[in-house]
Amino acid sequence: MNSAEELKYLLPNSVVSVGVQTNKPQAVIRKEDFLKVAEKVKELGYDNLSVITGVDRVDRIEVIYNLFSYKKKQNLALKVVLDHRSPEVDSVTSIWKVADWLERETYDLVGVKFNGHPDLKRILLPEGWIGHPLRKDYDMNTEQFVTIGEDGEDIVSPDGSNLLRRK
Amino acid sequence: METETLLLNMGPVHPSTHGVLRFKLRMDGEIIRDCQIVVGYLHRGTEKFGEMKTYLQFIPYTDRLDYIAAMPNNYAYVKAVEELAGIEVPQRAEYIRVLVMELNRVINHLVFMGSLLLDLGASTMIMYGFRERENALQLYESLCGARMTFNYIRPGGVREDLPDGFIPKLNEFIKDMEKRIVDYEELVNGNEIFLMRMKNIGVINAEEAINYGMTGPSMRGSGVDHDIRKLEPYSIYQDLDFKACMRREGDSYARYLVRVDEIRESLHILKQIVDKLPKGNTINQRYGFAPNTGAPSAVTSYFPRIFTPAEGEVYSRIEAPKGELGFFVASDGTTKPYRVKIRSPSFCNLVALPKMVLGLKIPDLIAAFGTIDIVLGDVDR
Amino acid sequence: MITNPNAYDLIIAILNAIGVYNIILGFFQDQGMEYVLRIIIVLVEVAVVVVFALVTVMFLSWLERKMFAVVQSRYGPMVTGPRGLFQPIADGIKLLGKEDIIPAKADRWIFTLAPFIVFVSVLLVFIPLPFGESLILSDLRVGLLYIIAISAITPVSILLAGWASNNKYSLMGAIRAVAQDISYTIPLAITAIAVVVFVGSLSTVDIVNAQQGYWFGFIPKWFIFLQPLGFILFLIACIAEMGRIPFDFQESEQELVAGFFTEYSGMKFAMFFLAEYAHLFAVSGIIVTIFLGGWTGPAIPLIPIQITSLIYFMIKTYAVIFFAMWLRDTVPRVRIDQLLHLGWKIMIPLALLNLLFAAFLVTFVVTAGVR
Amino acid sequence: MDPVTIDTTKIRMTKRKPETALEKLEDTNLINTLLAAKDREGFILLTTIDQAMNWGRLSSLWPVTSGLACCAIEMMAVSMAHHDIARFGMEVFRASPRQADLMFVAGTVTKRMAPRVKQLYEMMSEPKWVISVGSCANTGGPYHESYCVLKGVDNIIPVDVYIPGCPPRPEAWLYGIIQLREKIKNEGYGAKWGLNK
Amino acid sequence: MIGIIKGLIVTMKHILKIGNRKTVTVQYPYERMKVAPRFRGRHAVDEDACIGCGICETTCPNSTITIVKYGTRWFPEFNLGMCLFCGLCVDACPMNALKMTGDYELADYSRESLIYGPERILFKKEVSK
Repeated sequence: MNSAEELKYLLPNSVVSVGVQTNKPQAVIRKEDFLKVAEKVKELGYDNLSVITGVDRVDRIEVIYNLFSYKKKQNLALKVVLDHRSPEVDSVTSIWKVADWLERETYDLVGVKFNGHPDLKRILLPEGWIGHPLRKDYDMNTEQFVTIGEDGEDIVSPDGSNLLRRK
Repeated sequence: METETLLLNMGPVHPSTHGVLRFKLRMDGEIIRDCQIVVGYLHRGTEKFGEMKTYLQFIPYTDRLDYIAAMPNNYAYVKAVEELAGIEVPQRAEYIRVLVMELNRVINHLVFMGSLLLDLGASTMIMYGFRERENALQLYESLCGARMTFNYIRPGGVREDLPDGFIPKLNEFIKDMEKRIVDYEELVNGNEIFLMRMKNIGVINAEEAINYGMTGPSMRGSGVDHDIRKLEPYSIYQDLDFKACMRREGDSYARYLVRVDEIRESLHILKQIVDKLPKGNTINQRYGFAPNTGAPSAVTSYFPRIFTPAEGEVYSRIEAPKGELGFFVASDGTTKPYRVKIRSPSFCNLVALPKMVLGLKIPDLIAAFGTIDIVLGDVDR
Repeated sequence: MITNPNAYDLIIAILNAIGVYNIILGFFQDQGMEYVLRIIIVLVEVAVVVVFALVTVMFLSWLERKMFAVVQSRYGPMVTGPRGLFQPIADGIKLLGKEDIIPAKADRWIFTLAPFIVFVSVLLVFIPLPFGESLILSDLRVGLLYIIAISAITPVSILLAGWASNNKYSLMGAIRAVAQDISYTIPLAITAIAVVVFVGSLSTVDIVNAQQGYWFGFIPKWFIFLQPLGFILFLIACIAEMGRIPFDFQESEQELVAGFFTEYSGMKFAMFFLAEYAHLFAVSGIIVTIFLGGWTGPAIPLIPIQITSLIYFMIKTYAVIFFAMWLRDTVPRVRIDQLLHLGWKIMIPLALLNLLFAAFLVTFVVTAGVR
Repeated sequence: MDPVTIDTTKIRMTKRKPETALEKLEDTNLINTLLAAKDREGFILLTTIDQAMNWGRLSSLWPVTSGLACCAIEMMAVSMAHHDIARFGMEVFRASPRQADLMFVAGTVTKRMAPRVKQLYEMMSEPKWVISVGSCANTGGPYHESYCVLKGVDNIIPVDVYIPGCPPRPEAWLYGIIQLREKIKNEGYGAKWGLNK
Repeated sequence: MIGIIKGLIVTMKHILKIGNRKTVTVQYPYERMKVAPRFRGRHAVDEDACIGCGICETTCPNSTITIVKYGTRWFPEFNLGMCLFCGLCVDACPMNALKMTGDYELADYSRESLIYGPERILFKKEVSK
């Protein structure tokens, strides 16, 4: 029995299906129960959250959590399928501290909202950037420029006249 | 006594931020009361390029993530693609891959030692580190034609075989390095001022280190004996004799020592590879992408123009010099990946920094930050 | 009381030797303006010292860069002039032509004044510094006290510079510099007093004269042998006073960008730059004077003692400078609180102990007939 | 590594237009810089002073410590033992832009970094020069299709010399510096301030 | 104190150049390092072999290459200000016409001069008889 099947056995209602992510077991979780499952998974010894990936599948958004247990030396991938229009899922910051930045990054680039995150704001792009670049419908042709405001924070505007040099 | 706190903004252009990182510090005199890290000044949208370029065209972009040690980036991506498409790799190619990656680990740790000591104010070590690095870079240049951005590892093997005279030069380098490490240790390790600056600074215990997502040498400095090369041996690591270097103290000095040990360990691995290096192909002929050698008789076989792995997702990770480097690649059966996500070690290691430095002073922040060993290209991608 | 001969006397002696002094003196006496001659001679002395300081600073900056390069397996300046010897001149020319920026919110007057105060205060240290037998601008009877007092001006001007810049890094650099200087002036003074206990005079010339001769015929009577602990303390305190690695907090580049002169550009920055190297030379000279026998050394026949003494002084001073540069190339920087800890909790008690030891030596041994 | 030494005695004081890197370097030494005074318009004494000033400037270019990305590592390599930028008197990396004369834009200038690079440039005191290093700074390079990368640093600040490469070899870097020296040599005093064009 | 003295000894060994601690600087441009034969510098196109097929153009990750008309034939033009120097175009060339030389002295005063048209990159292969 691999780790995903074990999870299915323990939480039969929350785990929608069990599959594989190439060579790692993967469990698809109901998004309402995600926080509960995450706590259970932590109890099972999955102490390392490797990465959170958000994938825009056009009709839905998938968030994939790759976990690893240093105690059991086992891999586990959790997948949550979210609505494309308003993707929201519970934050796991309270369980794995590293999720803080990983969730912010997913929010920044894919636009997944994490409920319960202490400080959910953009991390790689400046605050006020329009659109989430890793969505498939992101318009690559719109130019956005950044200037520095009075307080040293970034201001995003489509007008770059006070930044660009007149040639 | 009531004192006013001072808001200090370090960066993004500051000598000791290793690039463009910004600390927002709230200071009580010299003591840090609050530390916020602002990243993203080097965000170049590499993950978007993963979707826009073909599998082959994306390889040069991976070079520019962790630009101090680019070879593991190459390899991690290629490994993900290989797992996705089920490509077999000839044995010689695997040996060469491990060889170049371990050499890169040596380079990375040399740069780490140098820049750490530079942050502490001693500028001689960085010169020595870069002096040896230059010798290694010459090896790389003769191997793949570039010094830092290699673009060398391909799905199914490596771009070119080792050039003539590579192995003797490598042996010379290893021999030279072993002598030089003694110099470094005498110059740095015992130095009382260095010890004063490093011991009991930026302490983080094992449990916290794991919870904060630290990996690689930074984590092994806290007494966690985990190395992906040992846990999930990839390539030929199960055939090699090496140990995961580990220290228990969890402070800056332990993290520093782990890296010094790793240089030794990498040299040990390099020596084994030189002994064991098998003969044969360096690329899987079916997927082969042998370069033009200029000779008219050279057999050129091409990477299939329409290289389409089956639909699927893969997360594959390796032990890069800075920690766990993973590539999540999702394919939808076309010539370009559907989604590429990079799990970069620097990004995750940086999360733990504010935890380490609260209540310490600015010089300690710089010392602790130096021992985490990040590269901004890797953080911001 | 007999005053020791100084450079003024030397110039008059030289003029006498050539045989022109009486003619010149007569000329000025005819006009009834004897004091003008005195002023002219003093101005000549000052000019010589200032030119000497500038040339030394240029040479030292070149030497430091070369030295740095040699330690690090490279060449250092090579292209500008033979072996890069014209490099400091090029730097000077360039800094002369740089734009002089005064930040909008800076305190304009203090910002401009601070570099001049630093530079002048460093030059003032040269006054009681004995370069050789009678090669001294003025043999102040309180020479050592004067040196310590004058060096205490530097932190004030650094504080002015840091405060006036209206920059957080400058201010922190300035505060650090002041804290550092205060905590190191005290052990510096106490160790110097230990030497004064032996000599019985604050005059630098007397201190050098007390170190002439040999014990047992071959050990020179330098105070470093009577006061090894004192020498080490004094050396550490001096390096801290100069603000060089491992104690360069005022400008610690990796922490505070450029410390108190972050906002300075052009010639004002050059003043700080000059002051730094002039200070290095002056302080090394003081160490040599107090502990390493000053200009004393075996006499060489046929060469006047003024010249040999100057050579001995230079050799010793450059040895100390070499050590300071060598140390700079090797060690990292300590932390500011560790520095203060070292200053207050270790060096001051040791300095007091050293003073006690000196007093003991003077009372029971030296008076018993060793000297 | 066995360096190939070139005989330098023959090339000194050549009259023809310098072409190789060595000739260009020789062309900017003290004597040749001062000799260029007679080729310039104006009173010979003033042009000589001008040229002396130019010599000072081209011999003592202090770069500002600002690395952005990959090229910054090569910038470190240039200043290290094997290539040793100090031979040109340029190892004095100033952390404070006020005291620097030269800015290497070494790496990708992202949209978020662009106003800071511009600010850094404006903080530097005149006369100042900019060398754009690597494909990213020249045109956006690998990332010129990206949503958050500026397409060439010359969109925001004037650039004097462009060095192609990704990242350029240290020698290419030094060649760029020699090109800049050549440019400064032929500048009139105050040309940067627009006094005499 | 002992640690510092050990460090001082190491630096003194470098000052005195004891052991294999000699000066390593290569004084470009007075002396040059040997460039590896595989070094990826400026491109060069074999005039006789190139057929102007445009495969290099499609292989290039970031549109450095455009095919332009030069004389009567079509050749690639390289915008080196944009080039990654990754070498994928060389690998892809079906005629072996493209190669990368060891020329790295490319710095120039304007962005336009970094566009290397056929007039600067064409070379004729010497026919060995």
